[in-house]
Amino acid sequence: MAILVDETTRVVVQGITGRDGSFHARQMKEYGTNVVAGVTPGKSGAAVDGLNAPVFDTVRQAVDVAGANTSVIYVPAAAAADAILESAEAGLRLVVCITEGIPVNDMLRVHHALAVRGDKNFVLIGPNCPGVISPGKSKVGIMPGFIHKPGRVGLISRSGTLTYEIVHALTQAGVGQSTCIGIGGDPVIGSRFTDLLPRFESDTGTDAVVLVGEIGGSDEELAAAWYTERKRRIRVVAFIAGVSAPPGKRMGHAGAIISGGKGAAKDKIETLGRHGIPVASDPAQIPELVRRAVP
Amino acid sequence: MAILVDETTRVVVQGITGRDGSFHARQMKEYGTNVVAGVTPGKSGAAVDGLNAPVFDTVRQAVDVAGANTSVIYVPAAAAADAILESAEAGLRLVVCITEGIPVNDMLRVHHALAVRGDKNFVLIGPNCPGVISPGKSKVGIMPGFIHKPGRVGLISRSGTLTYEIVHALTQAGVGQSTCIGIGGDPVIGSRFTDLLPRFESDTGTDAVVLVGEIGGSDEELAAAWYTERKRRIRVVAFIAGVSAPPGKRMGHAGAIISGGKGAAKDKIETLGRHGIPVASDPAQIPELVRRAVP
Amino acid sequence: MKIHEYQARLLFEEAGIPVARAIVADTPEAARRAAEQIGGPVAVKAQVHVGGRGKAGGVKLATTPADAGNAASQILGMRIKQSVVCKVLVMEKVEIARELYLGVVFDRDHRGHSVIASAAGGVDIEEVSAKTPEKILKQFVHPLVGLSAHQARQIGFGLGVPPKSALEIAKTLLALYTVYQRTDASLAEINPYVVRPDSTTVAIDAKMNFDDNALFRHKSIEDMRDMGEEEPLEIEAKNADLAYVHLGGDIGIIGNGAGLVMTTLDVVTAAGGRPANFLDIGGSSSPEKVRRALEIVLKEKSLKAIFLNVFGGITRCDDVATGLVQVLKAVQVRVPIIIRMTGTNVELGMKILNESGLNLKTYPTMQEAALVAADIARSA
Amino acid sequence: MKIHEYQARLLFEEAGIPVARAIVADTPEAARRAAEQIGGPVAVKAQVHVGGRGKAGGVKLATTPADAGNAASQILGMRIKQSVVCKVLVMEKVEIARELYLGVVFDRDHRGHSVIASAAGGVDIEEVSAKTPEKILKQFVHPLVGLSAHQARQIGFGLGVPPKSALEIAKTLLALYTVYQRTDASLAEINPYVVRPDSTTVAIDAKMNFDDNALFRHKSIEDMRDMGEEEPLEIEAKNADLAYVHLGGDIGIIGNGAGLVMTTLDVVTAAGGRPANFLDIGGSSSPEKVRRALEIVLKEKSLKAIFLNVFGGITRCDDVATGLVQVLKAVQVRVPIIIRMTGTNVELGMKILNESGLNLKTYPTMQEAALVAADIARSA
Repeated sequence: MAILVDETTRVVVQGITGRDGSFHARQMKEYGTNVVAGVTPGKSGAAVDGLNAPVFDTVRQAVDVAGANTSVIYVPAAAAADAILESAEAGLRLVVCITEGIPVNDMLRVHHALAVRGDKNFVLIGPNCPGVISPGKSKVGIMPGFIHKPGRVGLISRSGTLTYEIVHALTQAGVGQSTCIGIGGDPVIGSRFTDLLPRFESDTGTDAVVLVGEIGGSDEELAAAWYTERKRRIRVVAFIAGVSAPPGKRMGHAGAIISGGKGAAKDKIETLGRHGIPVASDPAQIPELVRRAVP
Repeated sequence: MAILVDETTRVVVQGITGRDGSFHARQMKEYGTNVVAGVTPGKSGAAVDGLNAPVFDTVRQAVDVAGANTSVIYVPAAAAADAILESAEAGLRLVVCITEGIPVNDMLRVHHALAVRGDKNFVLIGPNCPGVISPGKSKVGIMPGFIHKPGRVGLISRSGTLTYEIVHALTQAGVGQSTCIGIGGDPVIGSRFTDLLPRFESDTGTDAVVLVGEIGGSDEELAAAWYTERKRRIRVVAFIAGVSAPPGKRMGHAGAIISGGKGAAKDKIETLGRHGIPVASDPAQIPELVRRAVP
Repeated sequence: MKIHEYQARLLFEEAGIPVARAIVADTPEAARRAAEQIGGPVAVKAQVHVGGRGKAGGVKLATTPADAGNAASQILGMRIKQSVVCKVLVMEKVEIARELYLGVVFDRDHRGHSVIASAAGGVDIEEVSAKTPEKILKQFVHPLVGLSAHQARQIGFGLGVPPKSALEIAKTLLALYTVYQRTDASLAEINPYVVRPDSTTVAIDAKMNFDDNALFRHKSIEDMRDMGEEEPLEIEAKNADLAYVHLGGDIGIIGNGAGLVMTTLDVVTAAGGRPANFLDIGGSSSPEKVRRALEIVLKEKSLKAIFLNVFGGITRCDDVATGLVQVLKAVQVRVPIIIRMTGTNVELGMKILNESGLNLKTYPTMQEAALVAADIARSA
Repeated sequence: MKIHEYQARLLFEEAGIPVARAIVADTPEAARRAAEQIGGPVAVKAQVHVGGRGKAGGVKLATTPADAGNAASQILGMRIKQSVVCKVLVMEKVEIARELYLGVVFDRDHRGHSVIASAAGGVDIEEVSAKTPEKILKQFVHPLVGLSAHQARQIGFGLGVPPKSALEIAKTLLALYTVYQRTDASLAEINPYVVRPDSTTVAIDAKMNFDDNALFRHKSIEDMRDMGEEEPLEIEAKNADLAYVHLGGDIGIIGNGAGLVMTTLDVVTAAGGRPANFLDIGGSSSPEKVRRALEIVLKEKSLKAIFLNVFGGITRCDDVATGLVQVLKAVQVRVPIIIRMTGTNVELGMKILNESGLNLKTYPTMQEAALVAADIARSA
């Protein structure tokens, strides 16, 4: 079992004719993902090396003609917010936005435009994230597929490459994953820890979830509150990046900034601990914490 | 019985220090309405001739200090849309906006801002309307109170003075009213026929409702559809103004314009008739139609 | 409020929409020079607010500057429906591969706006909508969210034009919506919007209407008003803050509230009378407003009677009576005035009328008064 | 991105916010002339991005133009935290009845913006918020709806100032939100905003921060960037589209992805090493980017080792290896490079490193590599 993506996932790649879009479309296809179409406005009919998926001008065409049900976005930052809304309007249920550097106001518009649409079944992952993978089933994103291994541990991460680090550690320790989701580190993201934890809670194929947080915001605190709000079936363990980060400096991610005394790593670690969520002091510890949580 | 306003209605008058605001505040008070406060930003503490209601800078204060639960708005067109939102934010359940000449875009902002707030119990009547009266109980608006008479017929009207004409005719024929509502003739209004008909349907004090429509839009058609959607307890009769109006010309009300072949009086009359709603050819016929509908 | 093509064109150009080269001219000589400056064949187009100028001979093609001057001399001064042509727009001849319709309109039913396009441009959009609705592409615009680029592309790529044109059209639609929104317009329209043989695109017409209630915040738009295009009495009424529509009959109608005045027209018409006008003195009416209303109606040339129908709400009957008495004492009124008045302060109003020393007759109901008015007009 | 008070002041003034009269000066003589032009007593204020300039002696009052010149000569060239003062703002002395705080900030938790005000202005708002939260007034702004006039009045009338001042404050807040929104700002702040004894109001400070990701659409804001205020290596990195933060230790850190680099810092710190910097080469990294990253880190003066930590995702290990080999062949690198690389195209990357002829050592885990790096730095 898995959440968000599986064998039924049919992917349209927005920005498929770009360098990153075409590369990762091929990577996804190689992993076994059903890449059914690509979209680049004005380039319909174009051929993309190594792919036989048709290219369309609009996502609507990719849905109507190729039966896409999921989108992954590699378009430049200035056009990415619009690409998200395009996929939502075209009726897709899941949109994974890889693009980084989207202005905050653009994402606020997306967030509230989606709220106005009011489709509760629509899920946005990202932006500025590595995407979603259900190992052995489907990979929608940019993570290196070979580090994953099918299994019963879920993962939700605000970080990109750090996620791979932790997945790699899990796999090497023989701990497989149900679904791994990079939710992105931007200040305004589509899905937060608390939007996804209930899905894992309902997924009988998942026993435990690893949360990978970082400095900034209060999503980790909200996740901790969710965990103890009532009795949960799944176990949760965590890692928080940025313990040694100086306050006030922006560390790459727009979200990774500590300001006004809020969002420091040590506060997050303390809160998680208080709610019974073990926190690793080093990514390499995660497999051990998972083993202890789900013996 | 009545809908929207009754003896529990506690009115704050927005724009109370203006010529129309102060005049109609006194008229309402004379009718017996609980006028508990006024608001004019920057004029808190001002005295208004003939009223002992305190004047505040904000509606919030009128709610907190004077216990207002309903607002009536007489502020100039450029500030009226904001006044509506102020009352909604202050927690009022009913706002009656008398002001005419509000730009369409301002009302679109109000409409969608209210939708974003999502308070299903909030009711806006108007703008550009005479207001709401439950005869003998409470008058929130500018209609001449003395033409009304308590009774069991409701009235919803897009017109202003035409409403008085019809109420006058009802009263002279001995037909009293439960609640009379002028919803206004602008293209974007807070409550339409179909928003208010269900309230009358649930009000055991109302047996029949008079709809007073006019050219433009398709609210009358929607009301007709509502009427036959299922079996209704209340009877409905109607009058439509503008049979002799030439197309394309704006007749005072922003809404009273026929364009693109839509919204002509004869089409509305035809549709209402088809749904079993008798339509008077002259306002003076209305009392007779009501008598026939509710023998 | 409406503006001319040459004015809308400027707004479109400022917004970044590609428009055909054109120069406005108000004399044949200016038109000739304009054609010279543009070079090559041109179209000379009458600048009037009413539609159907093409069929009326208000658009002529000219191959030389001299031709353009001749065309302008034929068009200038021409009457198209109620408008007299005072200006022409001299426009480069554009090579046409496809003619499209692009527009943004207020969408009352959806409480927002709609962007509309059609592959059948150059003809009346309402006709297209009625006959071949499948040719109309539409995107609803939520007022708080605005038009999204993907919606504009959805239309661009839906028109069956080359990709380059589709992307240009999408850009034009975004600009069109921006100028529509920024100016509180109720309509912004380009018909036709042309795809050239090389797939570039260009607007060769421009139309905008505006929300009268919002003009107070758009001084530069308000300044574009062409008084020559409006009924003089309607202008005078607007200046007095009155809603006036000239209708052409012989019974002057004054009332308060659009619905009441409309119904008065209906009742007078049903009684066999012919209303000269629609005049709504509005909600909050001062004596001054009533006085101006009467003065304006008295200017209707074929006037035989005036029907004053007032039901007092926010309008106070004493104000109406005061204004009425003022004007009747100041001006010699040549036609009978039929009065029907009731509502707020009616006793005060009646008292003012009775004590005025003017022999003013009042009637209790609209129907009675309408019959009297129709009778007087018929027998006058 | 941050800008100076004198720059934010201009944006506020354009937006219609009343600001105190002031002239910017970069020499004592210019400051003297500015004071002369303003007339009367003035404040001479250091223009630096860092806070706390008052306590550091960066603000001086002057009663005569000569005094102002002297004050400027003391302030110009002064170092306040890491900033050197290059400009002062000479500002009229404003009579103060009340000092308020007004601000607009991005509100992450509510996914919108917040307008904040406090009756206790002139002091650090975070201190007020911590000690006397009841003194903070706040209105949430829905991004699609915008700030409403009534919300601004709610704050204005909540501050306990005269009605005239309250209405002026409301107007200022609306203008402040407009300029904040229009420029994609993340902060717009006036501290203090002053109520004069006659109840008129005026801004005597101005602060704005902007969303770096949105600067591409605000050229005029981008042009306000003061390179003198930024770490030179951070500027160089930004130009190469890299995220760089100078930290001051001796182990250069390069990695891909903010979380991974942050964790690398954490792991190196835990291993007893001191990171010289944070350098994220980002997602889609070309060989050129890796080359630039290495060049920048090599400019860190106290550098004793470089730790390159790459986990390939959208970043491809072959690209990283290619960049690395390029720079190592072109430049004499004076410190050891500790490499840890895995993920997308790792075999290809390793092959490039091995076939480069450069003796490059790689480690399988972050922890191992960090220990080696810390060790080298310690013993160097």
